[in-house]
This record gives sequence, structure tokens and C-alpha cells, in this order.
Amino acid sequence: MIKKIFVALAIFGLFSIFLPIMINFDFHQNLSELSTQYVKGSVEDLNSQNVVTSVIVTYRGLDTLGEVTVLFLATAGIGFLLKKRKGKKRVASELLQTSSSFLSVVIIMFGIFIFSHGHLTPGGGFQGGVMIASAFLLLMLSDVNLELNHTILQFIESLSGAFYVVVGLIGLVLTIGFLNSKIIPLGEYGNLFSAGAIPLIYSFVGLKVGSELTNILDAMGGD
Amino acid sequence: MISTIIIILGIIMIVAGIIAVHLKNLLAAIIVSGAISLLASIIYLILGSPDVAMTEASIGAGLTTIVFLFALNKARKEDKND
Amino acid sequence: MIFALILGFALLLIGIYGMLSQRNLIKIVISFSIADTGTHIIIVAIGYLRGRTAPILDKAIDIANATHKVVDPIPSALVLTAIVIGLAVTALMLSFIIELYKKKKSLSIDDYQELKW
Amino acid sequence: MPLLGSIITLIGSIFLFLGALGIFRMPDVYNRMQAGTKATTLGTILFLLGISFGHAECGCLGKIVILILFVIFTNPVSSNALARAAHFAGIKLTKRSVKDDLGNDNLENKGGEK
Amino acid sequence: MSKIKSTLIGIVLLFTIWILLAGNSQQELLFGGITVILLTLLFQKKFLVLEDIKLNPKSISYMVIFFFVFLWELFKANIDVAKRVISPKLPINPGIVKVKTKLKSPLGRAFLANSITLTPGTLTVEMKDEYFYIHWIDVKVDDIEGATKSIVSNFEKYLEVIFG
Amino acid sequence: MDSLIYNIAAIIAVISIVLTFVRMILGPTVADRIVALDGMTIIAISLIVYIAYFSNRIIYLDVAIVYALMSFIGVIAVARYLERGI
Repeated sequence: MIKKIFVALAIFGLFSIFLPIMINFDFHQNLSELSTQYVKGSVEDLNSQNVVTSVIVTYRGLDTLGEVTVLFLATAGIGFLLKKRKGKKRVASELLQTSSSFLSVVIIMFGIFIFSHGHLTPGGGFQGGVMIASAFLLLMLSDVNLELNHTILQFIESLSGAFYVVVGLIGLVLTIGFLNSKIIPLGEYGNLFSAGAIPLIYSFVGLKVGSELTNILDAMGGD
Repeated sequence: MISTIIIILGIIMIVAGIIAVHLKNLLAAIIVSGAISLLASIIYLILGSPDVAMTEASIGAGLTTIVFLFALNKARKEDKND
Repeated sequence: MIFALILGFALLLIGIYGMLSQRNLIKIVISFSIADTGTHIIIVAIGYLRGRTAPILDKAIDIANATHKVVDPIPSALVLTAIVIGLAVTALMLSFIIELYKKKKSLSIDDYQELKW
Repeated sequence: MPLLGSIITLIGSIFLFLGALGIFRMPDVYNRMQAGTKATTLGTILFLLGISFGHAECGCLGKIVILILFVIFTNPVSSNALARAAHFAGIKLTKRSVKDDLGNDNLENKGGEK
Repeated sequence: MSKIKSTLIGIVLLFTIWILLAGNSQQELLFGGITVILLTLLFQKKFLVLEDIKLNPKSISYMVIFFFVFLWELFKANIDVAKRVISPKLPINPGIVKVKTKLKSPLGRAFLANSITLTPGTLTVEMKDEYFYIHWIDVKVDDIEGATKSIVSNFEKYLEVIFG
Repeated sequence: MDSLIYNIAAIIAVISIVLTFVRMILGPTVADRIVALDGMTIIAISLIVYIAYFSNRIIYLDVAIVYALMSFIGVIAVARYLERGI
């Protein structure tokens, strides 16, 4: 009983804090100065159509490196906690087995499309990585005896992580700053091979996120 | 027009949230919370951030649901073994 | 967009209520993910500007005048990474729950009171 | 041309509505799935085609075609997997059913554990 | 030999999807070509289901005919569903029946099951050897032969030519 | 004229989402709820395409494709969980 009163009090307190924020909130009419700089710089400086991508990859690139590291640590923790065991499962239906074998390759190709076009369309490394992981998930769901090759997965993961850092360091060597995307010629606005190193960096992020999430799913789902 | 869509979807999401918190069946609660994420991605799209909409549709609706299912499955298997 | 702001706050409150009142561990994690979604909607709704469109500058919008046509890109960039980290955190919480379940065969939070003070 | 597209879209949305009504009204899982799968598939196809007819100038038919093919291929697969799972999980058919050959042949005990 | 054929068909299909997705500028074609070829080499085992497609003039013309037959059946199915859903008494008489098929190749069976699901009043529930278990919303005949004739035969004669 | 008809179509789609949602919260078994979720996501794809054309940004179509894909995989996962396959 006391617990319920306490919960109700807490919810009411939070509500009375939020209410004035909600009522008195005035929406901006214009972009803030920083955002204006980002939008302008993305067109004039980086040749990237998608401003969100240029914020994530270039202007806040160090943050993204941190995020990827956090993801890696979480994966390591999950793999450390959960050990694999064998169990009996029901075989998937024949229709699912047949259709998933071709569909999974199409999904992987779509993931590659998403992370290589991160500077032109919505999406990027994180979403493309999730697509690749979900293709492997579909294979896991349709085939009960599937064994993923962990050596190749860890190889891809560590290699793409290392290349990500190396691309950043090249900018440092050329003395234009860590993770600067101008180490490669900028190209023509709106083409696939444009925006400097942004597609390259996002592809590495995509491969790394994809292999890490596949590891998480394998550790949690595998038997 | 757009605000009509956002109001109706918002009401659905709030009702779904209350129900997901109160459902006794864990699997049903997971499915309803997956529906919240799917509708949230339409809201993000209306608010003009397709990147976030794509991330929410792929992670919030797809992978989070599946991770919950795997956890439930492990608990179910523990039950049966001993 | 005031409606989206209200929706976000409502989902946040529902999530916090669920976390405080439910006794089942998996229910608490579900409430956590609902509160997560609510927070993300609030942050994106703050960045919205009336009558503007997504910050992707292709042929559909006038590039010379772009700063008057697009919404704020910074909240989108923040939320995008937050969602990915949210998945990793949820998976980590669930794997702890599985380990706890192996020890005591119970999902209720009342059975785990060794460290209660 | 825009008028034709909008009318096709309207027909598609009516089929979507009928599918939703079928999901709402039918008595058991399998009948709901019947209504849901067929009506939503044709409804989505017509809706997408109508919208792309009405806005022919943007030249984005490719993605619409991909989306339609995707819906045609995946929708029956998911409803097949779901129907099979529902039957194996022991969900009964409605009382108005006349026969159940799959239940009689008793495949459940051969496939997985008990 | 069959491996080469299925890989080639896979490359053509994937490349068509890429062009539909990304458009046909020169850089997209270059990058897409490299991606598609790498993917098909990596996942060659997954394409083995495609080897059953027969490539002769007769089967290609049957593919086109099958496509239109399928669309017509889909349309009829929707009219059927609409009639059942709208009428206040819900005129249904459901049950799960067993039918027999002659098709052997996995892809042909998958196409047959999908077509059955999308045509009037039927839904594939399980496929086991040569029998399909089908949920029928309005059971008219009771024995296997009658059900086979009224559900499967319409598509089977096309699919037999296309996939063998 | 035609934009009015498009808007009516979108409103009908939203009403269909509400109907499937009612089935989702009523549904006596879990399978009913997941059938309702399946229908809801397919209707939502149409709604996303409508929003894409309404706000004149065809690049939103990528979101619709991702949405279709992930909802398919989610439904398959729940089905395999129900038949004890994962």
C-alpha cells in the first residue's frame, strides 16, 4: 500500500515538473547558429547531401568512435555472460527454408546499398549494419543447424575497426585533423563517389556494427 | 491532415503503452511494445528525420523484439531442463 | 509540433510508472524501452521547425536557400546513436536477467533481495 | 492522369480497410489470416501503384516496383509460417470448422520435442 | 554445370534489383557490379535453389502467362474476401484439407504454396513430402482428389513447365 | 480534386490501422495479436509511401523498404518462437 502511494506521488511529481515545460515551450523559428554552420558546411565544405551523416561522421566523428567502442564492450560482455548449450528445436517449414536462402542475399545487398549511400539517402552505417545482422538472423531462424564462422566474423570486425582508426590517423598525418574526410578528393556533388572519405568511413562502421550485432544475436539465440 | 495522423497515431501509442505495462502475458507485452516502436518510426518520419525513422524501424522494432524473444526462450529452456 | 512533445512526455511517464510498479524483471526492461522511445520522441520534436523538411539536400529543395528549408540536424544525429546504444544496453540487461534466472528460477524482483538495504 | 491515380489509390485503401475489417471480425486465427493476407496484399499494390501514377514526374518507379515485389513474396511466407506455428502451438480451429486433416495426421509428434 | 547456371541467374537477378534501387549512372553500375559479383561468389550455396528454372522459349512464355493468371486470381480472391467480410452473417465453412502435388523442385513448390495462399479462400499451412495441408475457408469437396483438382491444378500446369 | 481523394485514402488507411490495433489489444491468443501486427505493418507501409509523396521527398521510400523488411523478420521470429523453433 505504502509502495503504491509512493509510486503515485513520484509520477505526480514528475508530471508537475513536465507540465510547465510543455506549456511554456516555444519552438524556434530559425536554425541555431551551430546548425546553420553545419548545413552550410555540409554543402560547401564536404559535398555531402545528407547533413545528419556529415554531422555523425565528420563534425562529431570522435563521438561516433566512442559509440562504436561502447557497442563493442557490450558485445564482449554478452559473449562473456552467456555460454552456449545444445538443445532440441523444431525444423522450420519448407517454404521458409526455400525462400530465406535467396532472400537473405538480397537483404545483405540492400544493407550494402544503405551504408554505401549514407551521404545521399537516409541511412548509413548503423542501419546498414543492422540490415546485415538481420539477414544472418533470418538464416539462423530458418536453419536450425547453422554454425556461424566466428573466426571470419571477428576478423571482419577487428579489421574494419582498425581501418576506421587508420583513416582517422591519415588525416592527422596530413595535418588536417583527426577523422577529416578531405583525405580523398571530394568529387562532384550528388554522385556516389563524392564527399571525400565519408562513404569509406561509414562502410567500415557498417561492417563493424553488422558483425558485432551478429555476434550478439548468435550469443543470445544460439541454443 | 498531417496533424490528424499524428494525433490518431499518438492516441494509439499511449493506449498501447498502458496496455503493454499491464498485460500479464509476457509475449503479448513484447509484441505490443514492438508495435509502439513501429508507430514511433512513422512519427519520426512526419517530424522530418528519416534517418531516425529508419534506425527505429530496424532496431527498435526488429532487433529489440527479437532480443526479448531470445531471452524468454532461454528462460523457457531453463524451465524444461530441470 | 506540440502533439509529438505531449506524446513523448506521456510515453516517458508510462515507462517510469511501469518501472516503479511492476515486479517482473522482463516487464521492467519493457517499460525501460518504452521510456527510451518517449525520450527520443521528445528530443526529435524539439528539433522540428514548422513547415520544414528533412536535412537531405537533393534536387527536391533549393540548395542556395537551404538553411531556411530544413529542420535541425543535431537532434537527429544524437538520437540515432542513442537508439543503437539502447539496443546494446537492453541486450546486456537481458543477459544479466538470464543469468539471474539460472541461479534462482524466478523472474520476480522480490526474490532477489540480498543486496537490499 | 492524377485523377486516375487517385481513384486507384482510393480503391486500394478500400481493400486495406476490408482486410482490417476481416482481421477484426473473423472468428479464429486462420480465418483472420486469410482475410488479412489477401486483402492487404492487393490493397498495398493498388495504393502504391496509384500514388506513383499520380506523381509520374519524379521518376522513382524502381523503388515502388521493389516494394511491390517484396510485399508479394514475403507476405504469404510470413502468413504460412504463422499458420503453421499457430497449429503446432495448439490453437484450435473455430467451432464452425468441418474437418482438420493436419490435426488428424498428427504431424506434431514427429517434428520436435514434446 | 548446375552451379554455374544458378550463379549466373543469381547475378542477373541481383543486378536487376540493384539497378531498380540505385538508378543507372556509371558509378552506380560499376560499384553495383563489383558488389553483386562478390556477393554471389561468397554465397554460392544459397543460389543453388535457382538452378531449377528452365530457360527455353516455352517456359518463358509460360512465365508471362502465369503472371497474368496469378494477378487475375489475386483480384478474384479479394472480391471473395470482400463479399465474406461485408455480409453480416459471415458465410464461412472452414477446415484444413489435404492435397497432392506432382512438383519436385523446391522453388516450384515455394511458388505453388505462395500462389495458393494468395488465391480465393485458401491458405497453405504445412508442406510435407507430396502433400500440402491447406486451410480452406469454404470446404466444398471432401476427398484428396477433388480438393487437388479445384485448388492445385490451375497453377500446377504452368509451374510444371517453368520449374520442372 | 485529386489531392482531396488522396487525403481520403490516407484517412481510410489510418482507420484500418485503428481497427487492427483494436484486434491486437482484444486478441484472445498471442497468434491473434501477431496477425494483427502483421496487417498493421503492411498498412503502415502504404501510409509511409503516402507521407513520402505528400511531403515531396521520394527518398523516404528507403524507409518504407526497411520497414517492410524488419516487420517480416519480426513476424517470422515470433512464429518460430511459438512453434519452439529457436
